[in-house]
Amino acid sequence: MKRSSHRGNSQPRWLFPFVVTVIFFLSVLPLGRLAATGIASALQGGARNLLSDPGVWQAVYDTLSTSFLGMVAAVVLGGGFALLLTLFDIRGKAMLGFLFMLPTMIPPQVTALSWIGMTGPSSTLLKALGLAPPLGAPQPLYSIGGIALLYGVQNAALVYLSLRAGLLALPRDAVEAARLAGASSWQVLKDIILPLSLPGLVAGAAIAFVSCVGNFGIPAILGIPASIYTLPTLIYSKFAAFGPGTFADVSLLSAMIAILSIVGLTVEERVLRGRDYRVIGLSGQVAVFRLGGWRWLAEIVLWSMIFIILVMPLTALVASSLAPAYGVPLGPSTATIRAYEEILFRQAVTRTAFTNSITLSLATAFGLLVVTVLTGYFLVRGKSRLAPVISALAEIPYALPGIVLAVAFILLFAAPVPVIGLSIYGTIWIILIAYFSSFFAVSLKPVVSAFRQFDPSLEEAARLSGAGFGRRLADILVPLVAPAAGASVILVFLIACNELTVSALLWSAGTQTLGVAIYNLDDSGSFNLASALSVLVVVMVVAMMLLLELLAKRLPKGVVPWQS
Amino acid sequence: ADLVLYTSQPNEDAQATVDAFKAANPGLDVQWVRDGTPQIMAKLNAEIQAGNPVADVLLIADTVTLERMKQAGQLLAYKSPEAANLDAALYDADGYYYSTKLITTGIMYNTQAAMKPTSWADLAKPEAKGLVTMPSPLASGAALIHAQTLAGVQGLGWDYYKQLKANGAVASGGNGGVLKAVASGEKAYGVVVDYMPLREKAKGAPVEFVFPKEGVSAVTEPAAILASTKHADAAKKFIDYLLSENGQKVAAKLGYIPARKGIDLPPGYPARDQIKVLPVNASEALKNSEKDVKTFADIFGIKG
Amino acid sequence: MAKLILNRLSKSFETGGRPAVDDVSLTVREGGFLALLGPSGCGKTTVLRMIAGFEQPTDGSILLGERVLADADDMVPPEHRNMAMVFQSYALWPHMSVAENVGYPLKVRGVSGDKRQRKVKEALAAVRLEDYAGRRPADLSGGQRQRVALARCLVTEPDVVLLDEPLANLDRHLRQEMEETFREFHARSGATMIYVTHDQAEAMALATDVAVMSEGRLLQVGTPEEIYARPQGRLVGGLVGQGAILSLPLPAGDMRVLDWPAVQALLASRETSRPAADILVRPQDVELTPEGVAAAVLSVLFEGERYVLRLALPDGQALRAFSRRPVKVGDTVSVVIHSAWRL
Amino acid sequence: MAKLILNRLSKSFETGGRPAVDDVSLTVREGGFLALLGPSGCGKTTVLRMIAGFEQPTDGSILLGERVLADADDMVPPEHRNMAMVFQSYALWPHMSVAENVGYPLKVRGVSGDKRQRKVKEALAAVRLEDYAGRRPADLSGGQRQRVALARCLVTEPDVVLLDEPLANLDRHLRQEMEETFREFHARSGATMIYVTHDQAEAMALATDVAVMSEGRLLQVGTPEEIYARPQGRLVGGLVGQGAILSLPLPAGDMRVLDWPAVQALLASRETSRPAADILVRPQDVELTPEGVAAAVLSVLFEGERYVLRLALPDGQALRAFSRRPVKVGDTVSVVIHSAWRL
Ligand SMILES: Nc1ncnc2c1ncn2[C@@H]1O[C@H](COP(=O)(O)OP(=O)(O)OP(=O)(O)O)[C@@H](O)[C@H]1O
Ligand SMILES: Nc1ncnc2c1ncn2[C@@H]1O[C@H](COP(=O)(O)OP(=O)(O)OP(=O)(O)O)[C@@H](O)[C@H]1O
Ligand SMILES: [Mg+2]
Ligand SMILES: [Mg+2]
Repeated sequence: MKRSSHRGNSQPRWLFPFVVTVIFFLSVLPLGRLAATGIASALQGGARNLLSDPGVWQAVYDTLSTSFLGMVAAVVLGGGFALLLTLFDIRGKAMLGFLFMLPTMIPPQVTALSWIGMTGPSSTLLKALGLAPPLGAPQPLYSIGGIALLYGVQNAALVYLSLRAGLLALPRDAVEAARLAGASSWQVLKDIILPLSLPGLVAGAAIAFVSCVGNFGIPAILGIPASIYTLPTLIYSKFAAFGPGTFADVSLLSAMIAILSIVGLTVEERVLRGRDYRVIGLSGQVAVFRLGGWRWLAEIVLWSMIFIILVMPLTALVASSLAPAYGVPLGPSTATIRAYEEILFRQAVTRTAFTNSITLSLATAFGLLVVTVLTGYFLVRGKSRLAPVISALAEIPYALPGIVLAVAFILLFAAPVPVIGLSIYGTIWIILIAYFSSFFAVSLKPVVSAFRQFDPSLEEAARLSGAGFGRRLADILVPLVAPAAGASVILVFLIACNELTVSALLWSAGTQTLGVAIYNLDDSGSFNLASALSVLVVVMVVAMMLLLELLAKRLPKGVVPWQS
Repeated sequence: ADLVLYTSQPNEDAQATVDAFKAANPGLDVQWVRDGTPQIMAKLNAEIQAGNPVADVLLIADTVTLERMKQAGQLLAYKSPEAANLDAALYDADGYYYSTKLITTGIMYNTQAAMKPTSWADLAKPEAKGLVTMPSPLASGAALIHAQTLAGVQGLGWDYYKQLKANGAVASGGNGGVLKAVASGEKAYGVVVDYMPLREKAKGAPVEFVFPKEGVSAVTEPAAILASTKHADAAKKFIDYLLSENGQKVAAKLGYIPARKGIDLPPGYPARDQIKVLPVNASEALKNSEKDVKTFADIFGIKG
Repeated sequence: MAKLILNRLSKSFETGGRPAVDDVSLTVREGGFLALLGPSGCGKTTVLRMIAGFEQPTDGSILLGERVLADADDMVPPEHRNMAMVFQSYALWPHMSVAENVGYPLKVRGVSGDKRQRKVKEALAAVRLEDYAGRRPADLSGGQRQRVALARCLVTEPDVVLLDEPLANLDRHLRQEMEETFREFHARSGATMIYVTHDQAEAMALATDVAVMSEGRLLQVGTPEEIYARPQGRLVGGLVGQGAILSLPLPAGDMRVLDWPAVQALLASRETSRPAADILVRPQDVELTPEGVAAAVLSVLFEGERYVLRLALPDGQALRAFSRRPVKVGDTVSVVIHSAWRL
Repeated sequence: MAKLILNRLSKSFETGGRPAVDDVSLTVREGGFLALLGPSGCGKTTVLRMIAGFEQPTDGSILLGERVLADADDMVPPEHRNMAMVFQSYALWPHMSVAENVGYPLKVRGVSGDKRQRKVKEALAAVRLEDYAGRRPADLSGGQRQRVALARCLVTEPDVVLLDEPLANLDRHLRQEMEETFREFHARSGATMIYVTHDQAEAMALATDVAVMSEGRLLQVGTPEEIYARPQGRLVGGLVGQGAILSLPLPAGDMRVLDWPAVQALLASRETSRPAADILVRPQDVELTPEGVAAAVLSVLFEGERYVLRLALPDGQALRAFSRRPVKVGDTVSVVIHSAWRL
């Protein structure tokens, strides 16, 4: 390997050791530690014969089916938005794109609850229409389909951002050539646009799939009432009844999740293999199709989607933050802003949580960007035989439920780090490292797919100009993968801001995150406080996105995902 | 910190408890971590695995978990002088854990519901078909104890649960979910711990809570000291304080039934002697817990 | 098929001040072969892109026969125009093999199976790329990519063929073959062809009509012979042929073709009162013979077939000439201008 | 600076059977100007890419003076070679403006402020793009993009300049200007230049040495005059100049330049026993005069300056000739071959 760095290979000598070190610390070490404990506890505690339990296999099946359907839903929703907003002459693109990002910000359990509320007997909407089902009517969302649907809503932004970055790299003349060849819009889409932006689409789909595999909030609320268990909810119930065999069981279940996500990754590799996506020559302009008479219809569909996936849950959230107690009908006489007063002025935890979450999310998003640009470059340019292994290792932590990853990090860091003797347990650093590990895949995917579409001669020209690796990175590579880099930063930020299950186990006094604060409030029955805090989080994110909007002119083209 | 507390009490309650303790013992720096029982146990066990448990005192919902830890040698025995004021059933004879309050499980219903239940048996009636929800023993310690308790009652037993299942009852999640489901009208009846609907009702939610006439099950939110503690003295003080008159008044003020005799019940509860608490044996319960969970899960078709 | 009419066509981009195409009116007769000549950046590609339907004119209209293809408000989408184009940037699809690239227009038209394979094979054979059918465009050389683009353009039976510098990256042999291919294709299909090139010899050799543009405006349209022999104005004169333009006193009468005696008279005259005229002198009309006027050799370039000389007349004006023998820079030679053209 | 040595250089790609570059040995003397000629796909770009350091040779080595730049095991990375290149595909950075593109090599070298601005301005002026400094490459025409690439290449003081068909998309006027720019740059900087082109006239006019490649192999290296006047072998003969190659009986003796009597004798001889030789006849050596041999006119192409005729000798062999006057296809003309070259 050392030789290859001399070999006119464009990567510097330190890149390979760097990538290996990163992967070692963010993935191999925690996973290995978890496996070690699992094996040890299986040996002494006499692991129950987990694998012979048909319930486990049912859970594997349900995990696969919900995740697959959820991925399909996310691809349809996110892919549809990305295509329509990037390639067609839709009006109000910026607004639509902006709003489409927001549902990722609403915690999955909130989304789930608001959907249940919307479709249930107390739905104000349905009541107004006279369609409200009778008290106790079966809830259609308590099903595989319901789980998948909400997975789709939750993860659509992942697909949207990833595909959008791919579409922006599309050379305009390739589309024009196809149209002139006589291809209808549909054929152009099928034969040219989708194949060429396939890396972005597949990356988005894969990350959505992996995200569904590891999701806990949605199946916990929608699955358990219908006796549908996915591997993460199963793991949670193992933790609830903590026994001697728990670590062994959890390791085994985690290994199954890891296998599922590797299966997903292998499918992705298969799809992308043996093809060429390197854009030849210049891209820098995106083709725009005219929708003509269809434009109205498309706009109506887009706005109704926004209404369903954003406005309705958000309204439910705001409503419950204004209600004095759960189930009290909301009206001008009952509405109260007491919850906001409480959150803003009395709860000390609010400020801590905001500070922590914003710091953690920003640090993770930008810190990971540095790591993933280097890793992505290595994976695409390196032609290393280790590349598939490294991609798989990067992927697994994100697929594991947060609680498992957190346990792995506690196992690693509860005792002071050997040699240095430093203890990071209980500090914010352990959460940061765990975030790096968990969101590595989210950050990596869009960047890797952008590198796949990169015309190598652009980098060559920079090398010949005398630019060393660092220089090229800053001046050429990063600006050219800017849409993907922007997607990566924004996705990680949004997800980390909301994150609950990793930090739930890792926080301690003073290091609460927003997710933890909201969960704790909610879990202890202060639903209106939890809702109020969630609303404030959404408001904060909107404010930050607006700030980004102001900066947009100074940023490379395409970074801000709702700008075209 | 001088003392680290791991608890599954609600946030505000944990804060109030710790604040009151600190007021009584100025100069002691107490840190507390609050999370659901599964999370707290996962965290604690991972720490024990890594050889460095951080917690000194544990204050969690059910005795069963503590009984298991006692048997694993993870707890420290301490004979608290305050124990004399507690019913003998409410603490471990060897001093490994002490109950701090009683949290009973009864029935809540939405005020729109047609039938007003008064007994457990009412939930199996046709009027309640498809309208009952309850927490799952897989997610809630209290729910497990509740199931084990009812299973041992003459005339109810596991058959009662089979009737409930046949009547379309669902079991899922924790008590919070039940509360929401009933308060929002998604379900009409719920099996739930007492303080939640009582608090919500006080805030104006359209719910009622009843103590069924057969009696209620109770968890006792016990506290225990970890064997690995480096702050045994402070921990002992904490246990003493929880059981002391002042400590118990705090619990009552928060809306719980205090464990200590002679303290008034919080408003909204009937008199103490009107609440019939059904008995349960912790070590028996522990021995059977896996079997019982499985029985319950089989009846309700829950996997795992 | 019908004639292609550009009617006062204009196009301005958001960036950049002067319009890229400015009030161009032009008719290409049915089955015509028009070469579009002009300096870099004059708007040739933009005209083609408007004809193909990729850019909307900001003013004017494009008609194919009676059918309005585009005006400032409305346009027929490219996929309904039945045209084919070789893009200056080739616009190959990197995810398809060479054969798939070439076969795509057929696929879209529903041609399938054997027939498609046969046609693709023929097209690849015509551009000498039979052996490369399975390659990806990224693994081809520049000229090979251009040839794939060519094959893709000629594989169907389009009504209008747009060629944007289609031979720029090919060597002379291939160019000649490809020119032959165009000629055959044109004769066989009867398609209207518009050919953008910077190579005048190519333009003259292929086209039935030549249009010369500069800075977005159309300067002159005519047959190759006419454009070459009778260029209108300084710009066209400078663009077509390698001629030098001399500024000499306006010759008497309205004679435009000047022979040696006439030129000699003008060169000799010292009348500064007469207004100056632009006189185009092409190098092949300049002969190095002892009985001419003296000129200093400024530079000598070997071009294989001959040497190209840059000469300075006594009054400093530059002239270009060919010579079969090398001449030394700085020498003085004597030249005769057999023919010149008043612009 | 020092001489650039290619030593038995070879390169095979994973795809495709025959090596793209096959055992090429070549020395470009210090400050030399080498033109690389050859048909499309013969390996020219690959040679440049190896010199620049983008491709590793599969065999052989590249030396700059004493320093080994690359062999099959090791190579100096491009950023340490101080070379500059115009890419066949331009490789402009779409996210930078024209001025930023051009200024980037300076920026990397730490040139900043006024000095950089001035140099960028000069470079842009040299390619006539002063007014386009603020544009994005995507908003330029093809030729303008090529000129940006040129300006970027010439803005620094590289040791070696690699030009891959740098003028392919420019019109004749600009080409002449740019050729002049190259010549000046070469004289001023003393850089070693390697120039890939398909245009022989350009190659001959610019270079001090010409190398001809075909199918990955080097066929001949020499001064332009030598390559033109004394091509070695059928391949070079066919590539350089527009000559036709006749197959005639081997002339007696080892004479290589044949005059009309000699050619006439060969044409007339019917001896099939003598082995055949390849005789190169260039069109400018074919004169249409009544006293020659008869030839049928196969095709006539107008090229502006003159007509290019394809003729068939009585035995069917093809010949090319120029004519200032149009000739009708199918006519029989009589030609004299003033000079020919035995390959
Ligand atoms: N990346 C690659 N993989 C495989 N084969 C390649 C690759 N690049 C070039 N080739 C092949 O190598 C041969 C030489 O290519 P090269 O680009 O050097 O040709 P060239 O002389 O520059 O041609 P042109 O004048 O058409 O640009 C060609 O046959 C080409 O198909
Ligand atoms: N997308 C664009 N935005 C702004 N200006 C443009 C755009 N495309 C082209 N131009 C400008 O319009 C003018 C005409 O461009 P066009 O591409 O038609 O030139 P061209 O005649 O094809 O030149 P070349 O021979 O160099 O290819 C140029 O000055 C160019 O800079
Ligand atoms: Mg152009
Ligand atoms: Mg090339």
